[in-house]
Amino acid sequence: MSRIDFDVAHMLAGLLVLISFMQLYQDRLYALLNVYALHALTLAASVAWQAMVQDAPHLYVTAAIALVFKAIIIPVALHRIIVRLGIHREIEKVVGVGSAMLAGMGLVALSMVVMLRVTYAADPLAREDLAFALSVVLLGLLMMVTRRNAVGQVVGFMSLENGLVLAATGARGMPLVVEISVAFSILIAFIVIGIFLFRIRERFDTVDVAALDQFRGERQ
Amino acid sequence: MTFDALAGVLLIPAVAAALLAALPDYRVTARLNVAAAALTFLCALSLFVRRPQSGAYLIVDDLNATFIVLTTFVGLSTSVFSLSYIGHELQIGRLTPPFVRFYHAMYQVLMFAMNLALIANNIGLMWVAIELATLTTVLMVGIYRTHEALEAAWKYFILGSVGIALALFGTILVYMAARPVVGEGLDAMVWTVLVRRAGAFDPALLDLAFVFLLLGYGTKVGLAPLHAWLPDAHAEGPTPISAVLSGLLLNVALYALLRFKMLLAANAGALAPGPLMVTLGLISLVFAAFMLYRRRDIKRLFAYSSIEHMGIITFAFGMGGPLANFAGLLHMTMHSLTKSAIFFAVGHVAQVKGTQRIADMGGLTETHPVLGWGLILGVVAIAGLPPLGIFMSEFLVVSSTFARAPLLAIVLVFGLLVGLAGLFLRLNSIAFGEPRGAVGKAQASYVPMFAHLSLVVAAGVYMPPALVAWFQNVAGLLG
Amino acid sequence: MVVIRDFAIQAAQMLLVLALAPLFTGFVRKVKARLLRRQGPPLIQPYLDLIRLTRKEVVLADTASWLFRVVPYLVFAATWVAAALVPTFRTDLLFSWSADLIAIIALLGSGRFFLALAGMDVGTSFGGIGSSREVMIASLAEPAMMMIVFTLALIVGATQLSTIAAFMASPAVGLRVSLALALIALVMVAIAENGRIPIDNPATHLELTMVHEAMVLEYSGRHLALIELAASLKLILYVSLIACLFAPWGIESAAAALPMLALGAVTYVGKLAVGGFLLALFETSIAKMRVFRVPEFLGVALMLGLLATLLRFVSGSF
Amino acid sequence: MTLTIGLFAAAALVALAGLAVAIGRAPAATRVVYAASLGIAAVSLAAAATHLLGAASPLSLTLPLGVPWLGAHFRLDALSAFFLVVIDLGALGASLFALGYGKHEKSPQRVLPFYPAFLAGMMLVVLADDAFTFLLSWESMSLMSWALVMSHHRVPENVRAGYVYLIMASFGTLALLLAFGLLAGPGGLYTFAAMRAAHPTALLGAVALILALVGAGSKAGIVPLHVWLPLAHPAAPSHVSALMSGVMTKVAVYAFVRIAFELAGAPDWWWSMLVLAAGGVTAVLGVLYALMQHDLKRLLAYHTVENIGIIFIGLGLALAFQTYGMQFAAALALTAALFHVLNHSLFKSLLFFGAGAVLTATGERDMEHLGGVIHGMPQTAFVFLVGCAAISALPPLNGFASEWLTFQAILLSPELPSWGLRLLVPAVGALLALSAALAAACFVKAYGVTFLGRPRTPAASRATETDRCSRAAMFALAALCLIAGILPGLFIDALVPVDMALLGARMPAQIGQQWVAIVPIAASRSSYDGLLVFLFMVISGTLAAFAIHRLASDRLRRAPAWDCGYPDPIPATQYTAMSFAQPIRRVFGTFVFRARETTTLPPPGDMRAARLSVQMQDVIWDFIYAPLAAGIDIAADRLNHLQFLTIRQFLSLVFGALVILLLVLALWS
Repeated sequence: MSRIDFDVAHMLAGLLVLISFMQLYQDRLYALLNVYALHALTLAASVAWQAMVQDAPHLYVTAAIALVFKAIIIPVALHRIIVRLGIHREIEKVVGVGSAMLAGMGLVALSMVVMLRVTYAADPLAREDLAFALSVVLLGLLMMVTRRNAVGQVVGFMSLENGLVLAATGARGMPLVVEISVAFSILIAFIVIGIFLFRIRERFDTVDVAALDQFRGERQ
Repeated sequence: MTFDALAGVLLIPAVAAALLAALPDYRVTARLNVAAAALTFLCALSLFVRRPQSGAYLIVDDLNATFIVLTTFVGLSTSVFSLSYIGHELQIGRLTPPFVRFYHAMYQVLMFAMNLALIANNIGLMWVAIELATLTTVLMVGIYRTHEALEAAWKYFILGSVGIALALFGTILVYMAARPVVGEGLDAMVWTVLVRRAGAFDPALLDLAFVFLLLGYGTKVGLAPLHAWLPDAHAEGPTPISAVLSGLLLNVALYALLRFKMLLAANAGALAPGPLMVTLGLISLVFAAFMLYRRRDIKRLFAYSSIEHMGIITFAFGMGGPLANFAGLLHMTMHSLTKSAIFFAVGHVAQVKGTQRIADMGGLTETHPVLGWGLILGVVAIAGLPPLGIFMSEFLVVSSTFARAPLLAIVLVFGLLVGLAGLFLRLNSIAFGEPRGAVGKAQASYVPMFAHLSLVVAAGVYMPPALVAWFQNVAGLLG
Repeated sequence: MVVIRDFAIQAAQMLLVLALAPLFTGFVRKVKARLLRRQGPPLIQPYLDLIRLTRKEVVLADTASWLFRVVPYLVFAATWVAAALVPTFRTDLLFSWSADLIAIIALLGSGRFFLALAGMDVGTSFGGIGSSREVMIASLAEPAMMMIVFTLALIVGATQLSTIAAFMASPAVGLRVSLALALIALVMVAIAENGRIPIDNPATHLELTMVHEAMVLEYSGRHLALIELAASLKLILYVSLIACLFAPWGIESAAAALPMLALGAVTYVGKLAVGGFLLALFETSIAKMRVFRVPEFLGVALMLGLLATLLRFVSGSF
Repeated sequence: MTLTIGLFAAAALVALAGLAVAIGRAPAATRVVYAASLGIAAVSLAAAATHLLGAASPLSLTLPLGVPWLGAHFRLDALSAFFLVVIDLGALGASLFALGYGKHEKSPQRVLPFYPAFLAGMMLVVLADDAFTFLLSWESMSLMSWALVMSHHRVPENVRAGYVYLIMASFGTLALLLAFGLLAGPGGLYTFAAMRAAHPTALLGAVALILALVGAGSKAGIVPLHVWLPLAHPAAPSHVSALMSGVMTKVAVYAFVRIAFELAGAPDWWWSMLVLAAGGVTAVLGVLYALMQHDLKRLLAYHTVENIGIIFIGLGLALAFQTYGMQFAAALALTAALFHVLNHSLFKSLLFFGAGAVLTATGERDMEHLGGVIHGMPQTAFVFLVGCAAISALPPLNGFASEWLTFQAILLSPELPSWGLRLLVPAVGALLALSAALAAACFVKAYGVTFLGRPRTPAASRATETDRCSRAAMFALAALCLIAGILPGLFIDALVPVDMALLGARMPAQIGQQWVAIVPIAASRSSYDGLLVFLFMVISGTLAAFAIHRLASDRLRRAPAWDCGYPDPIPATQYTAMSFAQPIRRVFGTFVFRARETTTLPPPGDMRAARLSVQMQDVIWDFIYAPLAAGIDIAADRLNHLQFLTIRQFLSLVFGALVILLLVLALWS
């Protein structure tokens, strides 16, 4: 693989991490969605690049999914949900931006340390990619646990999953990548629909998952 | 034309699922469900006789043959149980016919998914199968459409999905580790190949992979602190599903873990997976044991006991060595049989009493002797008292551990004792004392329950040499 | 021939103690009276009492059970057997090996056991008082006695009474601390066991103070006679026990010829006289203590006994 | 052969249990089950006795059961034969008694299936020869007795008793399991044969011994592990109480002997001190607790604790002597302990049967509601009296014989070289003497308040003699108590093979001593002749009676009690169990029970009754078990919050776990 391929892939992956950070300090849902769309876009780009580099055409499918489904459909859908629920103005973070960022830094550092213990035998591209992917995954998780309401968590989950796809595509010649990305898209669709259902069935007055937890068999 | 058992094990459930989704009448579907389960079980049995060649996608070896037979058997008995259970649910209108149809279809899908997960030779395929199983159970847990059911399903869904993601990341890492050695493409995901070449893999990558797999699949196993979904899912879903969850799905997830443990064990440089599993196991054991004391819901109670036992099993496999591994396998089998039997009993009890609140049921041995004593027998078994099978496995685990790592054994024993006390604290108020709650006649099929229990009793006293040789062989494989 | 002779001597011994017992009681009473400047009853008064009692009819409480009527015989038998096993003027009696010191104590214990039961039988409050106080006293006196036995057994290396007596008579035994402690403890136990002042007053029927009398309150006629006899047997038993343990002079061994035996008998009577006088002196010079101070009294005895035993265990020279 | 018979007996009992499940509700079931267990017990008793008396060499047998590659090993040697005899004697008595007593059972189907299984469990424990079979039978025994304790489950305290019992039993089993795990080693050599051959290191053996003391002690009722015993034993039906108290505790003793003398290797000097101290404390505390009871069956249960203490004193002495190679003295002490095992099983069964008979006749276990029962049931009263005399160690009954032997063993101990032992043994001796005396006091109370005096309730006055089978069982046991008391030599000689097997030394043969006396060491040193003492008492008693009735008047007049001139019509004024024990409570209670008496006297002229109230606390429960339970409760409460987190918080748990594991990974190298 030539130097330029490596650099571009590297750059895109790094960009993905950066956008994850951006997601971390968004506190308006709309903004969050937009940033997420950007995240997905970058992913699509990176996947496409990998497809080209590894000349693995099936990866283009994944890229397309990322582009269409994640960068467009999902954000739009969530946007509408937010409008429905009228929760677009609320600040729904658990921890402040600062601490969240610090934690994020720590996580990235951690993933770097862990990954760089991997010997050079695994090819560098994969190695770097994995490091980035791992940090994206961790940041996604961090987001899930620092966001109060379902939309925020879904976004967190989706960026986590973006990290996975990044890793999967980075892994040369890995089979089933497309299937997996499809499977995940379905999963996400489920989640979104789930929120929808709960809302439409008037079961829960808010999709703040804390409210979901009020009905508990053991709290008589 | 040679008959391929593997195809049978996979195709029968798949076809049955499609059929059941199509057929409207519940009487037909329920019986069909049983029939399909029975056929699958027969196919699985035939694996003992003639074992088909394992390919790039499917494999049958000593390890999973046992699991397949166990899974299909419990699947069969559970389907028999659900015959009477679902009937009752229909009568009291807790379920409507369309839901029942959906339920039966999903049941077979679940069977298909679990069998696939067990015989998958490709770690990606295994992952897909387990996720399929998870999603089906999510749908079934929420089937009652009550607040609690939906909440439980949602919790299960979210936590499960995160687990899925982590497991996938682990799988990718394993591929990354394998690729430089095995080369790109499918082979790098074929388990048989992996385990053969694992010695040359990059240990650091393997370590990382195992961490993710442990957490990902550990979520499915229900190890604390990843257990959160398990109690509610058991408590709010239909009881047959609770039985299958506790009896089978947890095992399947653990089976996946074992596969990867063997992978690590084959690599000298990699960190020993033992300590991690031992720690998680002990945490789950002690934590679940303490959680038993405050339970008000009978199904949640036994769900926590499942966590406890998964902890014990994980601990045993973590300790490793022929004795502990044998004990682990035995415990796994016994636990599936016993716990599903207990859930059969609990299901009928809950139906008779019309509630799952322990406070509203009492004096069961007076009002419903068969149910009551059956439940007692089950709890006695699950508490690890003789002469039942779990006693033997606990005997082996504790005694073999104490000679090797006394402190661990002390913690283990402490957990066991606390757990036993918690279980019997609740059992006393359910089975003994003045009768409480409804005393109506139970229209129940006791066959599955007592079939399981008698197997457990038998195993506690006598185990057929063939089975023993089998287990020992597998224990050897696990290293 | 020898056996018959031994039998005869054994029987003689048993009859001797039986005959002497009331006399000894009378003697003690007499001396006490004298010390109090009273005339006092004649020496043979106890015999007269016994005869009178046996003549009288038995008045049995309605609520009394069969046990109540059996107990006097049991108590008498147990005490008499125990008394018969204590060498008075001659060691190695024919049956002396049939029970050692521990067994003798246990025999007396069983006598007390049944007497306490009899006290409970009629179902009166006084009987209850007596029995409960009696067992309380016994529960401390018996261990104390056992400790004394330990001490002796450790010195002599036997619990066999004849052996002990023989050993004590021999020069092998010097003056020992443990022995002194044991003697004091034994005297205290003897006083408690026989219900003498300051533990109990055999001559009172004042309910606050009585122990033994309260137990036998409901007895009358021949039953009472037997119990009285048993009581005086017990008293003489303890005195001769002390005598043969701590003043074994004149106790002859089997080989001794008849005149020597006669001498032994005389010395025995002498010892009894001394013992009786000391007892009377002690009783007149001290006041009865409250029942709930009795445990302390016996506790002291127990401690002394334990101390003696410990000394023995720690070193043979004490 | 004998071993096979024993195993077949156990198997037959298990089968019988299965049958009982089937026919449990049938009217004839009671008779069938108990008659069958009677027969089986008799057969097995014959087998065991022949093996013991014939001093046959050990038999062993392996069945393809249990742990597969191990198989179930069984072995019948002198020790197990002796304990098998004890078990079968108990089973015989209990079954005979139950033939009559069982008729009064309200819900027989809750008793019948478990009774034979319980017997089988006990028999298998003493026959087992590998750790797994042993523990399997051991825990089954506990489980079955638990089921029997729960047979009257509608009484809340029975349920509580069963709960405490089950937990303590499992605790003991786990302790034994650890002990065996240690002795078996990592290789998992679970057969006793392998353990005998292994010769564990000093430390290993010591830990194993402590675990064995804890495990067997919790079943036998060693203080402070005894708490379950006085709850559970009385809760069961009386014939089962008899088995649990008289026999099951002995099985625990067997377990301890087996491990301490055979498997744990050469004893260390402090082992015996541990056992001796435990025994002494147990003996005294047991009897003191018993003195404070007014529930007849609970009182008996506490006396089991006391006697277990006495037995362990004997075992401790045996260990001490063995440590210093004084095999002969060790044999004496061991014989004393084992002889007391037999004796206690005899009279404790007898006493529980009596209590059961009273319970069925009056429906009362509380002595404060009894009294005067002797009039209604003279025969029961008589045998119960024999039992009381025996357990109070009064000559010429068996209890005295074994305690006398124990004293003789104590008197041998000054020859011990160890200073610690020299100081400890006399103290233990004092405790033993104290417990004996207190036991007598306690049984004066038990018998006097229950059988004597005036009936305190109508129920007590209506008591009538119990059925024939029950009486037969009680008289048989009473006869055995007397025989063992007047002919102890026979039993001591029967124990010789056990001594030889465990210590390689023996006591001198007792048969052939003049007048069947027992002479543990030398005639000049100490000897005891129960027969002669008995004859003496009979003769002198009859002599006295004869003389009196010859010479004196035998006129007799019935009249109201005199009672110092204050005859009182109300039975309530009699001494009660509590008031009887009051002086002793004054002496010991203050520091053992923290007993506090508060008297409230109304001012003069006020007609209100004065009242005296006594608060006592069970120190051991309050200072050991209550805090433990509280701790578990608090932990459960704290952890229970984890059930009520939000999904997000659960996610953060997962996240935290992941980060921690990654950190571990990062810091690994």
